[in-house]
Order: sequence, then C-alpha cells, then structure tokens
Amino acid sequence: MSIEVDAGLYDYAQRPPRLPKATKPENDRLEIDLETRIEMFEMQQVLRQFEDRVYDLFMQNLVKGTSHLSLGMEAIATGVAKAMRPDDYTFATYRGHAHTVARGAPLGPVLAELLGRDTGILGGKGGSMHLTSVEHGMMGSYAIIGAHLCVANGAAWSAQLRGTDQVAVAFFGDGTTNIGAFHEALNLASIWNLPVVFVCENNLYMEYTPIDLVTAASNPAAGRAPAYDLEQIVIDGNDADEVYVTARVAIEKARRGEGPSLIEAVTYRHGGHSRADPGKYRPAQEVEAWMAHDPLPTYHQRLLRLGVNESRLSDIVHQVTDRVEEATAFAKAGERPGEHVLMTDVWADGGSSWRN
Amino acid sequence: MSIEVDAGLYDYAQRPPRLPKATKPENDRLEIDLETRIEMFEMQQVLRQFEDRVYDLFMQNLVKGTSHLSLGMEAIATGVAKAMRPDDYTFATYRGHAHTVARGAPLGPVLAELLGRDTGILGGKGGSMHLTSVEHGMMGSYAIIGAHLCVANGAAWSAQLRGTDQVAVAFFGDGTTNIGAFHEALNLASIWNLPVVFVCENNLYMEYTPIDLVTAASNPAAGRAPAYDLEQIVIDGNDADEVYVTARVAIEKARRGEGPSLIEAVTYRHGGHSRADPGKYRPAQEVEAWMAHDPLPTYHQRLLRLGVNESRLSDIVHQVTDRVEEATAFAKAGERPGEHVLMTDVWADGGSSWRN
Amino acid sequence: MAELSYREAVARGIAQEMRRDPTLVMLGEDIAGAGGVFKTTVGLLEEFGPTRIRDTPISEQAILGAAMGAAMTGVPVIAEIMFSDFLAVCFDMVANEMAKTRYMTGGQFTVPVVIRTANGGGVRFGAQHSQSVENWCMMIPGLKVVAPSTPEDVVGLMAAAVRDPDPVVFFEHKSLMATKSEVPDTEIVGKLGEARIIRAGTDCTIAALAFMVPRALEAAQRLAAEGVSAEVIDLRSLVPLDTQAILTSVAKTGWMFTVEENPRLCGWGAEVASIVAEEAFWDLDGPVTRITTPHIPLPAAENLEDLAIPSVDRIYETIKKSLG
Amino acid sequence: MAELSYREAVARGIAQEMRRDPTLVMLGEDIAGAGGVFKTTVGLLEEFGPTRIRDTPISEQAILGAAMGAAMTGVPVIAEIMFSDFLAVCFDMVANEMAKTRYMTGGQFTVPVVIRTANGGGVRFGAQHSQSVENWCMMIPGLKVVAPSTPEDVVGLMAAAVRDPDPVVFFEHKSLMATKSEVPDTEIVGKLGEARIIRAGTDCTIAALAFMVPRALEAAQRLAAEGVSAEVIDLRSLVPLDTQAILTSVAKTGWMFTVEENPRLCGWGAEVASIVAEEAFWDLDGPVTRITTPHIPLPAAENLEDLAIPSVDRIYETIKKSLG
Ligand SMILES: Cc1ncc(C[n+]2csc(CCOP(=O)(O)OP(=O)(O)O)c2C)c(N)n1
Ligand SMILES: Cc1ncc(C[n+]2csc(CCOP(=O)(O)OP(=O)(O)O)c2C)c(N)n1
Ligand SMILES: [Mg+2]
Ligand SMILES: [Mg+2]
Repeated sequence: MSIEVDAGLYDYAQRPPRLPKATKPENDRLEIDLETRIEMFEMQQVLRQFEDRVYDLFMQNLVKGTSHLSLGMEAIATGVAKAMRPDDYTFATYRGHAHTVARGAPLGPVLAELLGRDTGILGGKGGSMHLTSVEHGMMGSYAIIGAHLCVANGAAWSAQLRGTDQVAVAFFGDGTTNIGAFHEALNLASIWNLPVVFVCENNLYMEYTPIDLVTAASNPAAGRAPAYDLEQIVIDGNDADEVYVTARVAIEKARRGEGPSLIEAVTYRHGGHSRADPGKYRPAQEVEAWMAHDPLPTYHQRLLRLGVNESRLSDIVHQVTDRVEEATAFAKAGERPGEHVLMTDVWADGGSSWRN
Repeated sequence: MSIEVDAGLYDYAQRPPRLPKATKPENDRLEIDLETRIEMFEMQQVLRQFEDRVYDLFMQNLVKGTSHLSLGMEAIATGVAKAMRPDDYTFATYRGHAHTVARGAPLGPVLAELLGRDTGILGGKGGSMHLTSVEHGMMGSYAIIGAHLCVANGAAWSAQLRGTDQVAVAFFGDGTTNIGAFHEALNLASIWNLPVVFVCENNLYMEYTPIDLVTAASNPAAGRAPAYDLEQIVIDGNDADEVYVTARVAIEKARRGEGPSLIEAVTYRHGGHSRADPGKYRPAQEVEAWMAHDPLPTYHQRLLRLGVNESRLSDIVHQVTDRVEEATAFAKAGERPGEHVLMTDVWADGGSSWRN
Repeated sequence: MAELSYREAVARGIAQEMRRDPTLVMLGEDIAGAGGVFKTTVGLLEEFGPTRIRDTPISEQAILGAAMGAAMTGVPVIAEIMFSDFLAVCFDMVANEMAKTRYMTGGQFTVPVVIRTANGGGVRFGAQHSQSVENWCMMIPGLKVVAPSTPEDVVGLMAAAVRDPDPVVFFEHKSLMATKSEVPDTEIVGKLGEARIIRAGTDCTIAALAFMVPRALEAAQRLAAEGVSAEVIDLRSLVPLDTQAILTSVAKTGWMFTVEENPRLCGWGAEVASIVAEEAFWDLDGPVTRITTPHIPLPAAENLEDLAIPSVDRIYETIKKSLG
Repeated sequence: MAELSYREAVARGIAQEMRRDPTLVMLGEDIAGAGGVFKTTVGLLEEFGPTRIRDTPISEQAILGAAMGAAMTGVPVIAEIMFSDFLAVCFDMVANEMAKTRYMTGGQFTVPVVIRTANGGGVRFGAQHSQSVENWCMMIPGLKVVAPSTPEDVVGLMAAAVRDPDPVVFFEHKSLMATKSEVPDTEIVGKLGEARIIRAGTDCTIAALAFMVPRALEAAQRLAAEGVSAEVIDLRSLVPLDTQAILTSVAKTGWMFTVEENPRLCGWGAEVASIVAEEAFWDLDGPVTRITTPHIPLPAAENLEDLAIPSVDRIYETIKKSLG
C-alpha cells in the first residue's frame, strides 16, 4: 500500500479553522419593514429557546432516541419561512425542529412528539426526525439523506399541474450535496422549470467530517449550480435579513413560473451533530469565531441600531421563555400513545391489514 | 391541469436536427505515427463489420434477448483503447461489444456469447449486455445505468493502493449523466484524485428521448465537469485521432497521479437504441447528416491524404471480413451451455449452495 | 369483447383511468414520445397530451420522488420504472419514503402512487434485466403489490391500483406481453387482494403468480390426465394477500404447492408456506412444497434460463412425486 | 479473557483482520476521524492510518462501488453503511452488481467485500433508522448474510466474513452495542453457516437471530420453569443457512418457532418455516409458528416500539399457548 494521505488531515480539530465572514453592515438597510424584522427577532428567539429546551430534556433522558438541533442556524429557518406564503410547502431533514416551528406549528405538540407522547404532532409515531404538520405547510422531515429533494420536486410539480402558484422549499445540508438524489432532483427541477427553492444549510460539516474534505466543489451547493443551469447564490446564513431577502426573491421567481433556485446559506452548528455529540472534531478557534457570529445577538444589535428599544426586545425574550415553559408543561403532561395506535395508519383506510 | 408543454416537442422526429460539426482538417496533422493510425483504421473496420454481423444474426434470431450496437461510434472505442496500456482497466455498459473487442478480446468467443453458446466469453451466462474479459483488462459491461462509474473508481482506487500506475477507463452515455451514481462517482474520483478517465459517448439520445430535452446542461457531461473541479473537454467522437490524442493525455495524466478526467465525445448511432429499433424518433435530416459524418470513410480519406495507398487499406478491409466470417463460424459451431453450469459460480468456491 | 394483448391491456387500463380522472398523470423514461420500451403506453401521449404523459431523464429517484410529492399534494400519479430490476436504484423512495410516510406522520399523508414496472424473465435479457422482484416489495410494510397474469386482469387491476389511495407496485410480466385474450369493451375495475381460482380441484392446491400461472395450469391439466385433480390459484395480489382463498383450498385438498419465478430465499411462496404451515397445519396431508427458480442470478443463454425458471415439466413432476 | 462490549468487538475483529492482511482496507462515512457514529471503529485510524481507514462523502453508491471495484482487482474491502436502512440508497450495488457479477461473467470475478451495517430497532430512532433488513439481503442470490448476537461472535464472524472471498453483509445490532461478555484474547475465527445451539431442549425449537437471541433464551428459561424444555438456536448466519441444525432440532422436538425482528412478510423466518414444512413435515407435532414484528413501519415512541418488536413475554406466551 503506497500512497499516504496526511494523517493530520484526519485529526479534524487540528485543521485550519474556517472562519465566518463579518455581518454586512449594509444589511441594516435592506428593504424590510420593522415589524417584519421584529417578528424575525421573535422567531429566532423561539427557535433558540426551544432547541435549548430540547437539549435539556434530551440530557434528562426525556427526549428518547435522537435529536438534531438547529442552535446557531436559526436565521435560515426564520428568514425563509418569513418569505413563504401559508400555502407554500416546506420539506426538511431530521434537523427539522426549527423549520417545523418556523412554519407555525405549535410548540407544545412538537415538543410532545420528541417526548413520545400521544399529544405529539405525530401522535408519537414519528419522533424528532420526522416532524410534519401538513396544516402548516410543513410537509415532513426526512431522515435519509437526499430523498426529500426529489419529493419536494413532486409537490412543486403538483402545484404546477394544479395551476396554483404555490412554491416548495427544501432544506438540506452541505453533506447532502454529494448524494445521487441531489443531482437527480436538481436536474429535474431545472428541466421542468419547477417552482421549488433548494436551500442548503451549509454548516461546514456532515456529521463529524469537514465538508471540504469530501466535496470536489469549494461551495458544496453553489459550486454545483451551473451543472443545473442555475445561478450561484451564497449568502450569510447567520443574518436573517439577508436570508429573508434572498428567499423572497427566489420564491417570487418560482411563483412567477420562472423556475427553481439553489441557495447556499453558510452557517454553523453551536453544538454537535446530534444527541450529546460534543463536536470535538472542530477546531476550538473555529467554534469560538462562529459563536461570536451568533445570529441572535447580531440581530438584536441591528434592531437597536434601527431604533427599536431594548425593553420591547427583552419583553419578547421573556414572552418566548413563557411560551417554551408552557410547551414543556404541555409536553410532559402528555400520555404515552395508546397501544391501539400501533396498528393504525399504515393504509389510507386507517388500518394495517396485509391480508383479507 | 393548466400548464401545457408544447406537444410538438414530443414528436421527436419533428424537432430541429442536431447536426455534426465538420471533421477538423488540422487533425490530419495530429502527432500520431502512421502505423498506429493504420491499426486504428483496422480496428474501426473490425468493430463496424462485427456489429453489422451481430445485427444480421439478431435479425436471423440467432442473437437472443437484446443487443446494443456501436455502429457509427467506432472511433471512440478505437481511439481510447489504443491509448490504454494492456494492464489498464475498461468498464463499459450494455453497449459494450466494441469496447470488449477493442481491448483485444477474440471475436469468436464474443460472438459466441451473444449466441448463448458454451464457447462464449462468459460461457453463455452473461450475454450481450455483460461482456467481460479480465485477461484483456475488460472489467465488465454493466447493464444498469450508472453503477459501473462507481465500480471503475474502485479499480482506480485499488491501483492507487497497490501502487501500480494502472488507469481505469469508464465509458457511458449522455443519458447516464442524469442519474445519481454519476454524481457520486465523479465527486469521489475528484476528491480522492483517482486514476480514472470517464468517457461520455454522447450520441444525443438516451433510448428514444433526445438528451437535450431532459438535461439541464447543454453538454451533458462537460457541463457538469466544473461541479467536480474537472476540466471541460468536448471532442469529435467520430474522429479516432482526436479521440486517441485526447485519451492519451487524460490517461497519462491519471498515470502520473494527477487525477481523473471527464471526456465528452460527441457521436451518433447509425441504428436504433437496441435490437430492431428503427430509430424513427430521430429527424431524417439529422440521421442523414450524421451518416455523412461516418467515422470510417472520414478516416479512410485521411489515411489516403497521409499517403497510405488504397490497396493496403482494402486489403485490411478484406482481412477483417475474413476474421468476422471465421468468428461467425466459430460462434455457430458452439454448443448450448451444459446444464451443469446453471448452478456454478455463484460463489468463489465454484458452487451455489445457500445451505450447509 | 375484443381480443387484446397483455401489452395493449396496460395502455387500455391506463387510458380508462385517465379518462375517468382528469388529474391523473404519468411519468417515466421513454413512455411518451416512444410509447414505452415495451410499447405498453402507445397512444397515451396522443390522447392525453404531454402534460399528463411525461418523459423523464434517467433518474429513477427523481421519478419516484416526483410521483410521491405530487401524490401527497393531491395529484395521483402512475410512475413507470422500466425494468423491475431498477427498483434497486430508487429503493429508498419505494421502501423508506412512500411506504412509511403515512404511518410516520400519524396519517397526515395519503400517497396514491402506482409504480408500474416490467418484471420477470424468459426473454434472455440476463441477470440484471430479468428478475422477479415481487418479494422486494411484499416485504416492505406500506406497499401493496399486484402482478396480473391476463389482459383482463391487467385492465382491472390497473384500475384498482389507480383508485387505491395507497402506494401500489404493479408488476407487468415481460414474458406475458404478447399473450392475448378476449376482454370486455366496458369499463373494467378489479379488486386488490382477491385471488382467482382458475381451476377447481380436490387433490392439491397450486398457488401461482403472473408468468407462472399458465404453467401451473398446464401442469394441472397434465396431472388431471393422470387422475390428479389440482386446484390452481392465481394470487394476482400479494399485498393484500387473499389468505382465505389459499386456506380454504388447502382445507379441501390437504396439499399445498407454490410456483415461484423468484429465486428461492424469502420468495412470496415462503410467506404463503409459512402461513399454511401455521394456520392450516392440521389440514395438511403432506409437506408444503415450493417450486422456485434456484437461488441463483438468471443466466442469459436460452437453455439455461429455461432450466432455471419453473417449467411445466418441473411443476408436473414435483407434484406427481409428492402425491406419490 | 477480557470483558468486551459488542461495540468494542467490532473494532477488535476489524483490527485482528487488518493486522493479518496488510492489503485490507475500510471506508465509510465518519468512520476514521470520528471512530464511527456507533463508535465501532474507534482506534482503527490511529493504528492503521488514513490510507486504510478512510472517511467518505455521503455517497453510499460510491462507497459500495469503490469497495466492489477494489475487491475485483485484488484489494479486499470492508465498507460501512452507517444504518442498514441506507442499503436502500445503494441497493443496486448490493443486489444487482456485487451479488451477480461473478455469476454473470462465468466466474471471472471474485468480490471479497464485507458490508458492515448497523441494523435493527429498540433505540427509538423511528421508521427510517430502525429496520431489521436481513431479508433484504437474504433474498438476493450471491450475497452471504451474517448477524452476530454476542461480542465473541462479532469478532469470529467478522474474521470469517473478511476471509470469505464472496460479498458478505454483516449486520451489527444497535440494541446489542452496549452488551458485554468475556472474549478470549487470542485470535478468534468463526465460520459462516454454522448456527449455535445456545440452549439444549427437547420440547420445542426456537430459532432466533441477533437481538432476538437473548430474548428467546430468556423466554426459554421461563418456559423451563413451567416444565417446557425449549431448544434455542442462534442462527448467526442466514446465508449460508445451517439447515442441518434446524432440521436436526425439529426432528427431536417436533415444534418449530421463529423469533424475527423483521416485519412479518417474507422475513427470514418465512424461509425457515417453509424449509421445515417441506423437509421436516413428518417430524412436526404441530404448526410452525412465527413470532415477528407486525407488518408495519417501526414507531418512534418507546412504548409503541417495545410493543412492536417481539418481547420475552410475547415469545413466552406464544409458545406456551401453542404447546398447550
Ligand atoms: C443516505 C444517508 N446516509 C447517511 C446518513 C447518516 N447521516 C445523517 S445526518 C448526516 C450528515 C448530514 O450532513 P449535512 O447534509 O451537512 O446536514 P447537517 O446534519 O450538517 O445539517 C449523515 C451522514 C443518512 N441519514 N442518510
Ligand atoms: C437505472 C437504469 N435506468 C434505465 C435503464 C434503461 N436504459 C437502458 S439504456 C438506456 C438509455 C441510456 O442512454 P445513454 O446513457 O445515452 O447511453 P446510450 O444507450 O445512448 O449509449 C436506458 C434508459 C437502465 N438500464 N438502467
Ligand atoms: Mg452540514
Ligand atoms: Mg446516448
């Protein structure tokens, strides 16, 4: 065995850190009315406090199985959801709590689902990785990499066929750009001119492996866009305003029948990939720098610069805390699912019989 | 159902023809010694006459099942194989007769395989779509789109690990660029810097569907190259010299450890996709133009311009005819495979038992 | 009544349902402009137009993803996967997505998708284009599985599959494409989960599917000449499975035989045999016998492929030997 | 002897074989730098280096293609597919390529690949990360299938799988990862196709696999208290299948039970039941009974998942009831 690859490469924590770009000052002047911004401030607070709570409950062994948090990535779910119409479609991954909540799903039932309660948004049958709320346009969280990009095409195709002007939005990670389904989905969306927006949440890592080590393009999503006749769009995923404005443009384009877009939003996980992963494979300096590029304080500062007074913002923060407390109480109060539901809903008739 | 796609689009024979580019006169002056060119003339003759014979035998119902011919595409198999070293690896598709023969597999056993005889190169067990001759570096014909691109990576990886400087070459069609495995294979080849050359035989159609209707990039292969940090290479697939020189460069690059290449060789099927398909979905003018851009007469003319005399070339043509006749006799003389082979070679121990 | 080939029946069944439901669409490779590689969709583009009959790239995952996403949002879809062997390149969509999404979401989605695919051997296409893979789908909770053996059933079960709100995998057998029979001109609507007794008998029960049905029937006729009265069941549908028809027949005959084109291990016949051995054990007069393709990939050479797939002779002899 | 967890045994088995064969390599997602998502490859990068232990992109088809191509050309490979559910995204490589290439080419290729994958439920991961899919592979001719239930078998069968020249799918059970037992410090080399009688008995035979083995054993112990002597067989390997062990046991006990974690239809137990019903029919004193997960996707909620997967109680009660 001859060729040696630098073993150092594999002590990922020792690699040169990939640092965030500074928040763009000019984004203060993006055309977004103040109330919208305040709503995005609130939503980011909700997502932050909700995910913090999920982490605590996981550590208390109340959330079973696994959970993948969006801590540090709140600006993307917030900005995109804000740019969507209530009847638009969201498709997310196992890292889908934030996208589910951002579309308006109630905190209590979402949290109850993570706790495996009958009051859960899926009755306890799906769990953390499959959050779905059709009534809120949240068309599912998909736990196997790639598939949902193809499914999102289908929802967009259906909107096209039914002549509605709904748009489908699919969120996925940087690591997902290397699986076959990504390629098939983007090609089909492009040739069929589907009203779909693909949003890559590039948090620089797949599970524990740095994305640049396994990806031929330096931008995992944008670097592939020309292969599908799409524009290359890379944005600061930690600035809700930049995300919102970019999403608004892409969604309206799709709504006008002008086809799909691929947006790469660069961001970072505050915590590990899932469960109790401490994320030790990341350079300390990198983590530090991104912690300092936290979307929430940045946004808070922006709102102060735009003249919102501190008390209004802190009121919001406290109201959110109360909502998360209520949700927690609601979730904990839920019962375990009744045994009868085990055998329901395999089929549309509500049952599961495979024989006559 | 609202959106209407132009139905005319679907009468593929009525679409604007996609015409060939003229043969480049300067290719007469490519640095290739004359004997090499004469060998390539001969090989193209072999492939042409062999495939013509396969077609006849299929029509006589002696070739069972299916067959996919390379008529009109001979320059690619010829030029690439000529640039390979005996210990290099070839991976082909169901359209693999030409690639198998071009690597030096004997005509008789190849033809016998198509006739399902025990003298077949696979003993009759594989048939037309799975031609393989490991002793000639022909590592298989794969009949499910995409997979073999990933397998070719493996052979290249193995060469890299074993420290040989072997190179793997994978042939595939334009339609294959839209399947997931293509994406995964090219990304891995690029990041691992594998000694593999991907050769897209772009004959403008998948089975019966024009490639441009289903592909987001105007060049199905080259249009995707940048997504894998690869150079965009598009060549005249009907000029053996251009193919040979391009392949030589790519193969030597791989041999030097400088990584993979993706070559798009534009060509055309003289006949249908498979079996008795008359190819009626193609514009008459298009077929005509490509028939006139036939790699064989073009090459014949070039050799005359380069001073080879006609008699030498016609001698070769006749010798080839004799070889194909011999091969036909050999194939027809073969017996049906013995019944005992049905249960052999599922496992390396030669058997097929699934129980103790 | 008109004579129709199995191949024509596919297009007829699809057309019947597309006329009934203007929202039904179909997609697949080479199905529109070319009428399908097996010519099973000839004429559909002309009648229903390119919006409803749509050619796709070679992207099976994208095809089934599009079908699923459209179905989940109110547009029923027929998706063609050209050869059933290719279910392997999109198996995640089949086994992990379509089949599970309703259950996982507590019933929030309904997925009215029919996956049509050419299945089975006998056409000398070799190991990668000849497989019988009904069990690949039967083993997945959340999928319904149909495999008709006659032109009339092709039409009727296509209608039943399209009208069923759940994902149905519809296997069209390559070796039956050219077979013809009389089919009523009126609308035909079959029922999933209903086997058909195609020959009544008292001495043994033979369960068969698709291409194996005519062979089982012929073997039964030869057995009759020897005084053995075999009951032949065309299962038609594997999920739902008509266990009543099977158990009722075995209760009467006492002997159970399955004729399976799939390679032996974990074929549908194993499931049927296990059901009979569990629920009809006391009715049995002897061993439950499975007649299958050996557990090998299919060879390309004519004589070898014929040797591999259960033949009338093999069915006849196996049963004769068992019944002594 | 040292106490080893099932999880540690995986790394131990791989290390044993990598020391023996310097050409053996391994690839997969997050296996090198991170030691694997299930921590089953901890320490291997440090000992064998990044050339032999290699992280990949999320590209399962590329992973198995690389493994197959390398194996065909003289480099044996262990490939990790993180969760067995993901075999669906690379099923073409598994079912149509690796499994068939030797047969199709008249024996020109040998494919020494081991596909390691985390299988099974009990960890509340929901329907897409909890499946028991041994039958997905058992049904494919050309694949060998192993599923150890103890740390010692993990090491021994890993060695046997690596040394086997054919493609072997090696199922590591998520719910057994933390289980520990004493394992000899010496080299351990098992054998494919050899079941183990883990409890001798005379009244009935219980065949189980992986996570179901300890449950079957506990049920047998409870039955013993009631005077029922159950023989428990840990199949360990599905292909090759130790039919001798099964048939010998049934000949003695007259009663056959299978305990399967897979959803019912076409599970490995169906195959075993059909073999028994065909070859040991005259030895049987009563119905062949399958104890399986119902034919549903697995739910995420703790109590529902526990209800779905065969429990000691269910095994115990089913057998007690049958034996009356
Ligand atoms: C087909 C498939 N392969 C592997 C996995 C295991 N897995 C789950 S998340 C993950 C990393 C995904 O990385 P990325 O796409 O960047 O998303 P992120 O988790 O960073 O948001 C992997 C490999 C999977 N779920 N599906
Ligand atoms: C996964 C898969 N899908 C579909 C097919 C059926 N099929 C065989 S050849 C072919 C067209 C391939 O077109 P291209 O890649 O351009 O190669 P060409 O036949 O033109 O040489 C198709 C769709 C297949 N073999 N495998
Ligand atoms: Mg990521
Ligand atoms: Mg082509």
